Amino acid sequence: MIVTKDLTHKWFTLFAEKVIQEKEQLSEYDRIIGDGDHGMNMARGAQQLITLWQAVPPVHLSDVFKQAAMKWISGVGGASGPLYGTAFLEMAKAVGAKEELSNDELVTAVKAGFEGIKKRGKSDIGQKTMLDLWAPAVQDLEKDELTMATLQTALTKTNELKATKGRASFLGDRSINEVDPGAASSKLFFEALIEAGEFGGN
Amino acid sequence: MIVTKDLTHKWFTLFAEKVIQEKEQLSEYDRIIGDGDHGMNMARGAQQLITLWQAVPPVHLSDVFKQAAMKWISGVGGASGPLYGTAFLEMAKAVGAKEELSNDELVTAVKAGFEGIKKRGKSDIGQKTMLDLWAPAVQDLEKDELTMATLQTALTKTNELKATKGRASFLGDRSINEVDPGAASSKLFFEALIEAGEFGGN
Amino acid sequence: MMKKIINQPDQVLADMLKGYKLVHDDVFYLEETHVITRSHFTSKKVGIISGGGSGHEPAHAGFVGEGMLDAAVCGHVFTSPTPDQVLSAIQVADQGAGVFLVIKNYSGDCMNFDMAKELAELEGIPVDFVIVNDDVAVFDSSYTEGRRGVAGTILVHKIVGAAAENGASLEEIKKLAESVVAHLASVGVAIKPSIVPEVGKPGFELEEDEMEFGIGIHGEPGYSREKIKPSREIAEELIHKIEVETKWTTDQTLAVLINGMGATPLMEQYIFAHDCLTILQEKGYTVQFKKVGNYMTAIDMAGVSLTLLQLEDEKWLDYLTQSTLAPAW
Amino acid sequence: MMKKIINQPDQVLADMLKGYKLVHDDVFYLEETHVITRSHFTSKKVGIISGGGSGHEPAHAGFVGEGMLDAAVCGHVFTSPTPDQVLSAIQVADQGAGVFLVIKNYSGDCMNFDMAKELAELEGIPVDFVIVNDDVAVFDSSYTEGRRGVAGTILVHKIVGAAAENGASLEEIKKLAESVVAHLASVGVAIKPSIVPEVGKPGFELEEDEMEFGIGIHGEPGYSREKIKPSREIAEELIHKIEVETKWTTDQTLAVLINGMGATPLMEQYIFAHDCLTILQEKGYTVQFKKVGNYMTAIDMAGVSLTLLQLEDEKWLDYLTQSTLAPAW
Ligand SMILES: Nc1ncnc2c1ncn2[C@@H]1O[C@H](COP(=O)(O)OP(=O)(O)O)[C@@H](O)[C@H]1O
Ligand SMILES: Nc1ncnc2c1ncn2[C@@H]1O[C@H](COP(=O)(O)OP(=O)(O)O)[C@@H](O)[C@H]1O
Ligand SMILES: [Mg+2]
Ligand SMILES: [Mg+2]
Ligand SMILES: [Mg+2]
Ligand SMILES: [Mg+2]
Repeated sequence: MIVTKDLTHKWFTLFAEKVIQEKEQLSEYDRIIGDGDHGMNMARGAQQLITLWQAVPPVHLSDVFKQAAMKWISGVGGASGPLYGTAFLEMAKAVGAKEELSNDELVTAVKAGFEGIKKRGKSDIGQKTMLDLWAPAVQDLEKDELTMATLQTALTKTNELKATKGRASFLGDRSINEVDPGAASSKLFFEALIEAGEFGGN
Repeated sequence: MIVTKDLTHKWFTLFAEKVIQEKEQLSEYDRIIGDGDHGMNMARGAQQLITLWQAVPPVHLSDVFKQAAMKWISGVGGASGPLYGTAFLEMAKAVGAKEELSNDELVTAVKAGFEGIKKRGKSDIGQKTMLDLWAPAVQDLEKDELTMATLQTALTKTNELKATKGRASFLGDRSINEVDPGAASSKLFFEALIEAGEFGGN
Repeated sequence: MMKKIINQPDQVLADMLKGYKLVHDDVFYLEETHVITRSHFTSKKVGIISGGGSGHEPAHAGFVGEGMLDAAVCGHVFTSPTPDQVLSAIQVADQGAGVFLVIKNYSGDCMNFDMAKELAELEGIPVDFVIVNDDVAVFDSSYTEGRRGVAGTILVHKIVGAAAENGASLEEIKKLAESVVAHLASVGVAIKPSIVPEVGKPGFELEEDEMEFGIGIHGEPGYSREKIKPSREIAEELIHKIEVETKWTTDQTLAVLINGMGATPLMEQYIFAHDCLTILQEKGYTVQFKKVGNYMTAIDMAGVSLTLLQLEDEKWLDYLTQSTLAPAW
Repeated sequence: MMKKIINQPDQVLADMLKGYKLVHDDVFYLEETHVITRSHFTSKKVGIISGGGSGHEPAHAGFVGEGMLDAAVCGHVFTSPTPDQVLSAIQVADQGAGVFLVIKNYSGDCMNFDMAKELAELEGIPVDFVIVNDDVAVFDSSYTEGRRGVAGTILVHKIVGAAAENGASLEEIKKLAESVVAHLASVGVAIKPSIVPEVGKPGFELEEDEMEFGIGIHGEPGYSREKIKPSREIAEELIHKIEVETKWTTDQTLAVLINGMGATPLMEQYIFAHDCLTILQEKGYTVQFKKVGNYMTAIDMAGVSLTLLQLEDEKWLDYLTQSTLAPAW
């Protein structure tokens, strides 16, 4: 798979659309183990990104990541704003001036995003956060095995964890078997990549 | 019927006991067309009177009225405190130094109480207040026809009125067919008289 | 079921006032008569007293302090205090220049305060009073008790309190208070009823999607029950109601008090304030004084009230803005 | 169903702050970034900024004013503001002596304020901060986010606000704030959950006879759910919890803040205050400062929180009692 600006643009557009569509569901997950705003937060960033791109589409590949980063950092707030924002910013940095990415380069960029979340969130895998969706997604992407099914498996495994980071950590054991909203929105992010990849050429 | 101090003491004691027993019901009537405190208010005065008389029973006939007046005026508050208190005070004044009352003298005293309420409340019959119970009770007493049945009739007629005085007046037409709490407690007052009269000699 | 942070329901009054005294070092609490007074009085000043049933916190104890009240007489919940209670406040508040009573127009309050006035006069204390009847929700006619006294009472406290502090005589205060009351109008709305602790259930019921315009601060019925509306429409209706009832023209200069009923978060109060102030401005009124918060509540009722005062006299604005030590102002 | 006096649920933040600005003439409202600032700054003073998600009114905008905050950054309901929002507050509050951020310990707040700090430093503005984590309900370990910041934050605002007004340097304020936070403990209880306007249903459910100890100000779960208890027992439990978690001895001198959660009537707050202050006295503590009211709410949650601050340094009491123009203090 060659990752072009168009594919990336499509990826993030699909992601934004999915977030808006799943807004209520994401907030409902968050209502159960957090404070009920994850869908609203993510949809704010998503809507701003769509609005921006309707007016001025991204020109360069790195613009996609950079503009998404800016919208999440300055338009979202909460925990998810800086986390996604940092991930996208690190991805933009990893991409640099390139206008096309090989599969390996894509993996490198996504890994950079993953590391960005860890650093910003002072967190790691196993804490029932978005990281527990990103980590297996990166691995599957590396092995070219990323599918809707493997994403679902990753989410299911995350559900089984006990939260030790973010608001859900206050629930302790009661967080077990609940869906982490950030993991659920991250699943949408990688689903969008798969969908964009299929249509955009492989 | 010769009204002695003992009979009067019994009358007011029975009244106080009835009020305490019917406290919840009186408040419930008031909750529907007022502010829900009539039972509590009346019971406060009643309890204080019983407590006083357990320690020091009344000596003279007029003490009964005077002491009840003081308890209602200084212990009850709301609208019913000054109204009952004034009624009892006017009755004490009408009785003066007498130690026994003929039926006519009793009627004169109760009428004085009734006039006291009217003056204090700037109110009159037909406004769905305690006055609409007192007025027919005074008449029946005059004709020696005061019975549990005539009291019930008086209350039923009061229920049919529209309130134009007191808190219930704010309900307008919605007050029709509801029980006026002050009329209900006044019914207890005259019931107590009947009961005290039967037992205390006739 | 009733859910409250209390101990014995019949002890709420004493428990609350003992708490008030523990928190505020500069008041006295007369336990016998449930009166809260200043601990230091301004000498030769007319004493200003307010009171009534409890359940309207911070009214009235929270307004005791230099520049406002000298004493607050606290009845049981939603029950007027007795003449004895009021008298004990009068005795303490009298500093030789007489005492002025701010009474809300409820038959119980009027009768009990009036009896107290008679008793005080027998003791040689000059007493005068005003009856506040700002609630335009009530049709003012001989067929009702007349308009109720609600949140506008707080503005009366402030204005007469400041005037008294500045040395006004009992007669001057009486005139001032009556003029303020004549230019005062309030109306409220409830979205959830209140529960009197000793009663244990709501004073009235509202459906999940209903609100009631014109509700009283003891849950007295209002003039219209409707489906819940946006804040802006509620503001329009309340302003409209006041305009219809007062027949004021829009060239007025106003003081505006937006009052929370007890369980309404400040978020909603400020949203509602935004709508009220915007509409008043659009209509051409000049607003020179504004205040938002819980001042005259109805225990745990959810809702708001709007009070408008025509600033007839320039001094009124000075009195409203003059400093006070009352903690709840 | 949700019953609120609002307009569009997604517009509550802007509507509320526009209302705040209309009511309070002495603030600016930066509409773009939802920041409320003083309209007049004390020159060369360290700027004090607080903020976080909205829904905690009067926190934080109500504490903007001489003697407390210079600016409040208001996020969406229960959502931390973004770095841009915080940065705009920093830029306005900087009077040449640097800016100090009071941050409540939530991952979102910490990350967003930290990013803003980095951005401000790039612009040459010295920025320091304190993270308030007074909620002892949370087990403080590496397995959680650590203790949350709750009502004690208001005391931090007051103390550092007064110190800044008195000319303390950024470094001194940092030291002061950290020391205050180290001597601060709070814990809350809820009897009714709150409803975020955009969510439209309660963040958690409580049975008709249940209460939850240790609840967070966004409805985060507490440490124990029990049948509703009398105020006195609630007070005993909260004091006990603080004692267990802090291991303070009873020879302390304390400041006490009793905070209503938004829908709790003042009547209950004063009853609860009476119980808390009585128990503290019985145990031998000396209480030198007391405050009761709605300061750090959770929209329309019913409940209270208790905050105790050890008055380690005499100056802290002066700072607490020094006058301020912030309307909500
Ligand atoms: N420190 C962290 N590291 C990684 N992910 C985190 C961290 N804190 C929170 N998250 C993620 O953020 C999600 C919550 O986002 P959101 O609801 O938008 O923010 P908030 O918790 O501030 O309301 C969680 O479901 C979790 O996946
Ligand atoms: N002006 C009045 N004249 C005669 N009776 C009155 C008047 N006002 C009220 N009442 C009576 O008082 C009763 C209410 O008493 P209560 O509930 O104790 O006082 P409140 O109305 O102050 O709560 C009414 O049911 C009515 O019978
Ligand atoms: Mg959230
Ligand atoms: Mg009543
Ligand atoms: Mg009453
Ligand atoms: Mg949030």
